[in-house]
Amino acid sequence: MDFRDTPEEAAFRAEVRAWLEANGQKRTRPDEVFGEGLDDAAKLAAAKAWQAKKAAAGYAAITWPKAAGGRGGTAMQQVIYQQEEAAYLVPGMIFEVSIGMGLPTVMTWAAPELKARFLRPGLAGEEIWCQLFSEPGAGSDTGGVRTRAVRDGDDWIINGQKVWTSGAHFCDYGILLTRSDWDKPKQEGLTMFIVDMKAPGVEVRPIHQMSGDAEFNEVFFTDVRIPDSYRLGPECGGWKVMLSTLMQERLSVGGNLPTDLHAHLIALAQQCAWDERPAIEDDRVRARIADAYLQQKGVELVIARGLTAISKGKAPGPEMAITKLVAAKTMQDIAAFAIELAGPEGLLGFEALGGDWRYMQRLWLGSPGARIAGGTDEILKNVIAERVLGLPGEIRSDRKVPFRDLESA
Amino acid sequence: MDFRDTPEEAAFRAEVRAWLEANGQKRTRPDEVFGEGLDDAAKLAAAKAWQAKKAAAGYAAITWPKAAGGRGGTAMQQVIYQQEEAAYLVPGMIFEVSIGMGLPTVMTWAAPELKARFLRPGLAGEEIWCQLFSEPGAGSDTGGVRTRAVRDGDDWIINGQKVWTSGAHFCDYGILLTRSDWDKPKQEGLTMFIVDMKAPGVEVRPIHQMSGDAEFNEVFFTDVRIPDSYRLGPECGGWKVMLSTLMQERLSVGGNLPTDLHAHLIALAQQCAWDERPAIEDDRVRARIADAYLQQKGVELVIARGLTAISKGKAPGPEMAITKLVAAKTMQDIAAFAIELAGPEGLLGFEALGGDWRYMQRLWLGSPGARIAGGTDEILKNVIAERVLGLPGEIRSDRKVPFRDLESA
Amino acid sequence: MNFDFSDDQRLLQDAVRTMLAETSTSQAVREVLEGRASHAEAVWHNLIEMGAAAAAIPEQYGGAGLGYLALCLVAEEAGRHLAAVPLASSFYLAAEAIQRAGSEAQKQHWLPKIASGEVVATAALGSRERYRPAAPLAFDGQTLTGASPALVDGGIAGLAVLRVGDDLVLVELAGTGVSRNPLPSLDPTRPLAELRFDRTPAERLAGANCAAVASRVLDGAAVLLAFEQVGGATCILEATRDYSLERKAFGRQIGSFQAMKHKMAEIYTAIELARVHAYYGAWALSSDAPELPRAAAAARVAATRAYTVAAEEGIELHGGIGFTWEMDCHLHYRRARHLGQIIGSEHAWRARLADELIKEAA
Amino acid sequence: MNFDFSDDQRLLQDAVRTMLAETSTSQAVREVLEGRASHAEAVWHNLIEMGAAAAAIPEQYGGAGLGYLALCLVAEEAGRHLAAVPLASSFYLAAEAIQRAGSEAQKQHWLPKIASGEVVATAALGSRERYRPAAPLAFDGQTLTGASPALVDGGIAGLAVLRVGDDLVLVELAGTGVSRNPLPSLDPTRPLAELRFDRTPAERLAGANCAAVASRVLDGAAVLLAFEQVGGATCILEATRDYSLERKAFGRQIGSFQAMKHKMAEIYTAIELARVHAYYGAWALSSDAPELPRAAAAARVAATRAYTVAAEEGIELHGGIGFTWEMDCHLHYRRARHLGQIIGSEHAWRARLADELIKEAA
Repeated sequence: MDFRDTPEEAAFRAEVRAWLEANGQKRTRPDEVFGEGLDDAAKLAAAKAWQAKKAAAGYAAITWPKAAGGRGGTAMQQVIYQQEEAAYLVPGMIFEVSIGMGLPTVMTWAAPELKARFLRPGLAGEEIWCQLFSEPGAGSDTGGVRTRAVRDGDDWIINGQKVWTSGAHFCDYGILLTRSDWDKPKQEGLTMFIVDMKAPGVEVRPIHQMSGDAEFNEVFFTDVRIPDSYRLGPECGGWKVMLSTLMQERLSVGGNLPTDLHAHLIALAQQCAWDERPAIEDDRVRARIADAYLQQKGVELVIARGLTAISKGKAPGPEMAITKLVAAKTMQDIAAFAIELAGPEGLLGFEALGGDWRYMQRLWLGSPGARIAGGTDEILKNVIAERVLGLPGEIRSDRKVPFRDLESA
Repeated sequence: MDFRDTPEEAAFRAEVRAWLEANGQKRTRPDEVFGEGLDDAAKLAAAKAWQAKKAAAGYAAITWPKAAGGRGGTAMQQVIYQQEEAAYLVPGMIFEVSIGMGLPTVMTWAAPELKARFLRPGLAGEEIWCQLFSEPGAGSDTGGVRTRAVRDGDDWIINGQKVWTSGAHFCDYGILLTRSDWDKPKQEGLTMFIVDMKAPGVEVRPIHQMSGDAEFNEVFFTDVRIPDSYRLGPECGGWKVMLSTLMQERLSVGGNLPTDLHAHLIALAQQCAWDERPAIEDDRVRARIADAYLQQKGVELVIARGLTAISKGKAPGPEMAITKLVAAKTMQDIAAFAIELAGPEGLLGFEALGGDWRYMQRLWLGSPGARIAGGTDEILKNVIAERVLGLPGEIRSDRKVPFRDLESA
Repeated sequence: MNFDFSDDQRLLQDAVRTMLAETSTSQAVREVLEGRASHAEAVWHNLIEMGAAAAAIPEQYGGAGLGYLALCLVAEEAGRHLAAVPLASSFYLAAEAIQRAGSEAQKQHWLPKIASGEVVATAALGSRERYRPAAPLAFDGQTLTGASPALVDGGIAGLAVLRVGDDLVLVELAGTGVSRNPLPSLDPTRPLAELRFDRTPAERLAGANCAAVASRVLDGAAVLLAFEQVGGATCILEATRDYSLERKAFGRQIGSFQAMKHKMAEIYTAIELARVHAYYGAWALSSDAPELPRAAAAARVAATRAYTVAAEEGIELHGGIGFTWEMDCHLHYRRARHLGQIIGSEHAWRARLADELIKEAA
Repeated sequence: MNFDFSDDQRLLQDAVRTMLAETSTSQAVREVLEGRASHAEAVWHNLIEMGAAAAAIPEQYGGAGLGYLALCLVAEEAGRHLAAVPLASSFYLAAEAIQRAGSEAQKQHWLPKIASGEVVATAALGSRERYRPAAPLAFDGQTLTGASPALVDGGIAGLAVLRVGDDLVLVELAGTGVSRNPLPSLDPTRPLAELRFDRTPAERLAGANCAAVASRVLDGAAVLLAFEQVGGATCILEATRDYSLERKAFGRQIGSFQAMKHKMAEIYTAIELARVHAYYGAWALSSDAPELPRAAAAARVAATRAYTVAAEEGIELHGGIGFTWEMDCHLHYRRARHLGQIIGSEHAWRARLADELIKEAA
């Protein structure tokens, strides 16, 4: 048992660290984000510039084969890069879907000329990808998509609506899951495509979240034409293509809980008074500080176990689902408690309080989304129950029936 | 809104109180129980004597019609009697099934001559009744009983096994749910009988609980003969008969949480030291005392709402299920916390600690059973979800199939 | 035993509910949320006109004289419909403080104005928890100087009752030297403002023992807010149940999944415990029972928990749509926090409950 | 990054598991539960013979010299199989105290005897919580007089390490003036006894700063006990899962009901969090890292929670049969409580964790 790097890992880490120091910009506040103060266009330009630099240095896709523009490195190197990059102001989210879902799907399923066309500009950040799976009537149950693809000569005509598409408003291409055959059962009539997000008939509308942000979009397709050459995988093979896409995502080690929640809670408890004593002296507050540490450090250590698997060349298992399950609810509970620390004054927006509060209030407003996006608590518990503990799946009545005969269709 | 009795209620309460003072024995310790120090036979004799006295005074079945040996009183009078009796050392449990389930079922379904035969001695405590529904393979799912009843002339021959029968070892008669037709679906092939517990072929074996007590039994039936005249309701009408029996039980206002948990917790916290300070000064301990009060008082107040319904001549609804759900888990949590108060010394059996500990340790050992008997937490949540909130029932695959074709049969 | 409200009280509740269903719509609440209004004016107008807001103010002071039980049910409906109005500031807090500590002249002067809606009032009566050092508010017996804590409805109030040391001070906000500083709020449907005073004329509330009065008023407010919380929690539970019956996934209503059913059963259980504690608090408040401090603290803790759980899990059970700006789930998420902290957090009140229980046991 | 045990360590664990599956049967545990044996003799014999019990005692003192990581995995198996043996008393506590505070002569004399099983030892090193006034135990430098606190395995121990004021005192229990008073235990598989001394010869452990040594030993014990707790919790979760796949109701495996599935998922989650904290504690213990106090406290709290939840809900998910004497569920229910309190409750350790975190943040 050893938390330290192997000599090879340490060498790579040193290399990464040096490159980041020379090229990146370190975070100065815990809640500082990339591109603060820039307008959307300037932020996007800065992000693309960073991604180009990263790709040129060979860090954009560390585990990909060199032929595909990657580094041919190990998963552990990928993890090390991410760990080091975490201290820097980088536009992580913007390219996450490109690198983690869109391009790998192209790499696996597209014809050679399309790979040649898309991989390099995607890696370099010149083109950005989104993922178009969820629909208003098909969230957790992705098999229920109803966006219609109808063959028309060498093209397909697409009509329908997608939802929860991150970054659709600035993306260039997307991977799109459609229903091409309504007479097959649910998961068997689906086909996947590459879609040009600037094509005629594609309309993107932002979804405003309760936090006021708009990271997600609805995307409407009206008679959008896609050439058959942009099909990914066989006709009606979309379910399998989608699973391969999601599998890519699963290889990344989950859980994005801040690791210093308890430290923030300590800092805030030192600023508040309960019954004329510093709140930090209250036994209840101390117990909550301990609990915050227990949860967040626990998630960190579960991830360390996943990294150990990666380091040994294995894939982390479905038990990694507990990281998000625990992290999201912990964020909600601790943020709420932090706000409670200040009593009635905790209801003030952070602008009226010290800067430390901004962090907790953002977590508080963001945590309901964090508990849902990427799998609700309920879906994650199903994953643990069925895939880790081997308990039976739910009784399904919708598996064998032609999709058009389903009540919900 | 008024917690006080109406003048009529107050008058009845005064009458009950006077009678109890003249005839009963008040509890002197919170955990004192009826018949301490007596052997089983002497305790049973004392219990029967008390019941006879109570019946003679007209308190054994207050709501029953006078013709059936009752008082023809109101449900609220029944409640008032119970409230007043609660301070006395009475053998409540021993006759609970007789009065609450066995005899009402006889009253509803038996022929007049059987009513004449059974009601008076049952009320007077001369004969005691038990209930034989659950089986090893049919607990929450009572419809799955497999005890076999086969017609033989004017008799029925019974073979099978029951379980969780309270008091079977001292009971004289029981109401017995059997399967008389295996070709009908689950709930449609059942028939209910009166069974003589002293009949040849009835064997009772105690079940030892984790607390060391043995309140329940297994009961084995081997070629036990029951005359057809002892049948309750029609052949294959057993499910309906059983529902009518359980409905009786539901009319009693549930929840048997002690109402002074928090006071015990306060007393114990005053005896313990945490970090060299009295535990009662610790903010965490104080928070748990408040929580204990919140739960137990909440249950008490939910019951008060049920009583309000009764007082207005209505029946309390399925929402009363929350009383047991909350009460049982609260007992477990508070008892565990009380034991923790004393740190390592809390692991001593109560005999080595002060008498106050006996109460909490008994609750701690009894609470797992309390969470299960009479409906597990899970069953109660189903009741709330389906019968209060109107959510759909579980998907059932076992409803329409002949019982003999079910996999579990 | 009659642990329920009377038919008359229920009739008033129905009338208020019908009115609020029509006027305190999502759109009306969002006018305030998005800063286009300081409060929901039509709702406020109607609550005043119906005599609902002033239910607990005696008739001789211009109120409806219906008592606290009636006001509790008004509060439940206000909570259910997310009413964006100064009901708590004016009626649970300021009017109560004046009624309990004001001289006859103070009552005669101010209560009718509050009851008729002519003046919106607000109050800061102290709390066990605080963040910033206590505001340096000074009262010299005649004038007030300094800054108040953040006050709900401070932006529209014409009158404030402020705790200054051991005094409760009444200050008219149209007076000289008053300035208002609007402050951002986690629940923008209930806007906050700080008031600054520079030798502003003010007067002491006449009654003795202001600490005890403040504590008594806060107990009453805890009960009334518990009804708002129970109302809000019930609203989001019902919305969640309805959505779960409508929405399908995996070929079923999502409300048929046992995980959803049991979570809703747990929310229901939390709400019902809160409801009965609120009822008990209502009884203690209306009958001026010695149990009030204990009953009020219990109602506040139970109701704060219930609304918090209902709001958090209500969003969760809605899935993706639950955290959009368009759905009302987040209005409850914010309101639950607002109501749960505005007179001190559940922790402060749980401590108060423990204090009472331990005192009683001694 | 290698946050896992080595293959060699896993081999030892497998061997111990195989041995315990054969010898630490339900029947063997029940011999102790029902008072027919003071401990499971065959289990104890084998743990000693395999060098498993003495894994962390250096070879020069008669141990196996395999280190703490090995002992952690032995502990996990002991917990899983409810081993009714003086492993914690002798090896996590007494031997550790002697190893860390004993003189060379004391170590040479006692550690081989403990390692070989010739002597069972026990210890009382102090706790943050107590019920009765501290036992009036007096040590005059040569002899001990008075009563010990309740000691696990006090009935069979030949040696005890007792905290007396600022000293750690070593006392041979075959000495003059020793009497034993067996005490009832909530977990009768781990019997308790009080020791009474009347001018019994005793000696001080030689090391300086006994308070620090006691604290260090308790940290180590917290980690080792966390492995026992994780082992026990895993055992009951697996038993519950297996039962839920076997048992049918309403025409289905009960393990197919989502309420059961999600409860098991929650138990699993609690156990896995406890497991990784225990691993981290093992790393800190084995590498003598400065993080030990924090890691040990975290492991103890997480593992106590996990075993408590697993034991409580394990019974619940079994339904009626779960609370019978015949099923082993209640053995875990009792053992969970025993392990969770024997070196102080989760509350004491949570406070310790907070102390450490706040100290670090300063």
